[in-house]
Amino acid sequence: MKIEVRAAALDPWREVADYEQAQTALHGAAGAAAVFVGSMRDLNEGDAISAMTLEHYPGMTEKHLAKICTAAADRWDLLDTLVVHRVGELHPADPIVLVAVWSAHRKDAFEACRHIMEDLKSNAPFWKKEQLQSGHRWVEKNTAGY
Amino acid sequence: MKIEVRAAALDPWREVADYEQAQTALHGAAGAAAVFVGSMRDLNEGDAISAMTLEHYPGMTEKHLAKICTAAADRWDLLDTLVVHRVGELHPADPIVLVAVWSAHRKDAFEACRHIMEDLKSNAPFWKKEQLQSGHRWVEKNTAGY
Amino acid sequence: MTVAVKFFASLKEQLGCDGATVEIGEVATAADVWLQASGGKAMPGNVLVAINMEYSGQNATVHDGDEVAFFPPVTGG
Amino acid sequence: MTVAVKFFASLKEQLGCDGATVEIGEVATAADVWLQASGGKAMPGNVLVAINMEYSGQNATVHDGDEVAFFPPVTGG
Repeated sequence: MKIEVRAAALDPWREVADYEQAQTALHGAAGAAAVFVGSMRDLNEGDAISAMTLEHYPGMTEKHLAKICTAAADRWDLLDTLVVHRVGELHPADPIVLVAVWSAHRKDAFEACRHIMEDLKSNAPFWKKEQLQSGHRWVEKNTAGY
Repeated sequence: MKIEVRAAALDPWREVADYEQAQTALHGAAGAAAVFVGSMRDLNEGDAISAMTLEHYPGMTEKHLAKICTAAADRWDLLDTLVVHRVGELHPADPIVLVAVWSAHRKDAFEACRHIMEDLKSNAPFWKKEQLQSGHRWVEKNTAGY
Repeated sequence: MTVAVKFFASLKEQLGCDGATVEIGEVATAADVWLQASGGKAMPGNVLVAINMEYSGQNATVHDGDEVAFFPPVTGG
Repeated sequence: MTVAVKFFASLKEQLGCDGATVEIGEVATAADVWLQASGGKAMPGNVLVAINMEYSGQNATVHDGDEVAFFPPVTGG
């Protein structure tokens, strides 16, 4: 299991490929990998967004993400989990979050990946501030995931 | 939308990265990418599997996969879909199938990705023959996905 | 009329044949095509049928020039 | 006793402060800490509270040396 909050740019597919390659216990055991990547859109609530700043609560964020992944591993039959989340300044199309889950079977991988993502959006202490032409605004709530 | 049945090796994360990079309409519009990769396990129903041969029905397979993806695009709000499936001889840990779905929002991406994968497993004309120490056997049914 | 028949996977192995061109009377169903192409064998209960690459029932009518495929339950993904 | 207070995101901007060290009586809740750290402002209804990086209620008891954080609804992912 790996959890990372990162200020540097994220190349999510490279990240998944490198992690999977390094975790040799997955090879031949993981029949299923379910991956979610959330990226920055250039539009939100009808307004053009030129940039975004992601703030977090250092320490609590990592602790909470680890708790989410551990809870998922208790509930589903998982082989490994990787979560990487950006903080700092982002621009449209930049990847924000990566959640990857490996399991022997697809049901567990799909369900755990979605659950981790929803739990992260609902509870992990991150905050988005959007840069609009007219100034900035804090995002007040996330869109529904189910 | 891209559908491919491929006899050559599949590097799924590279495939997703290259496709996403090339589809410039996704950049800034796709807030969500949901990806599933199914890989060959070295164990099935308690037996060690050393290799597998994937047969398909050329023509019908591609046609049916396109139909599945089009049906998903009618049901969910999707920006793009990529499906690549291996045929031929595979070995443990080799990726078999890649399903990637892009959408503005995560709900559509998650649900469509899982649905496409289930429809593919239930209906797309592929057949697996496993190589065991004691000879070979055809896989008779898939494990449940829900 | 003439139809092209295809067999796949375990069915192909059991019949020792991956396909055939079959001459059959003008009014025929997929099941009739099976009987003629398989040399009168009973069709296993789990066999799937596709006509011109679309899933069909065994009792679907076949037309001249059709491609009729028979195969076991699919196991891709 | 002494507690460390942290404010995040829009709350930090509204209060013009990212945190403080607060001296408070021996029996205190997170809500008491808020009142003292915010200079007596009413706590907005949607504010979340964490004590030592675990979510807590406003009425949870605070102990000497605790870190008490206040922040708006989270919007990551």
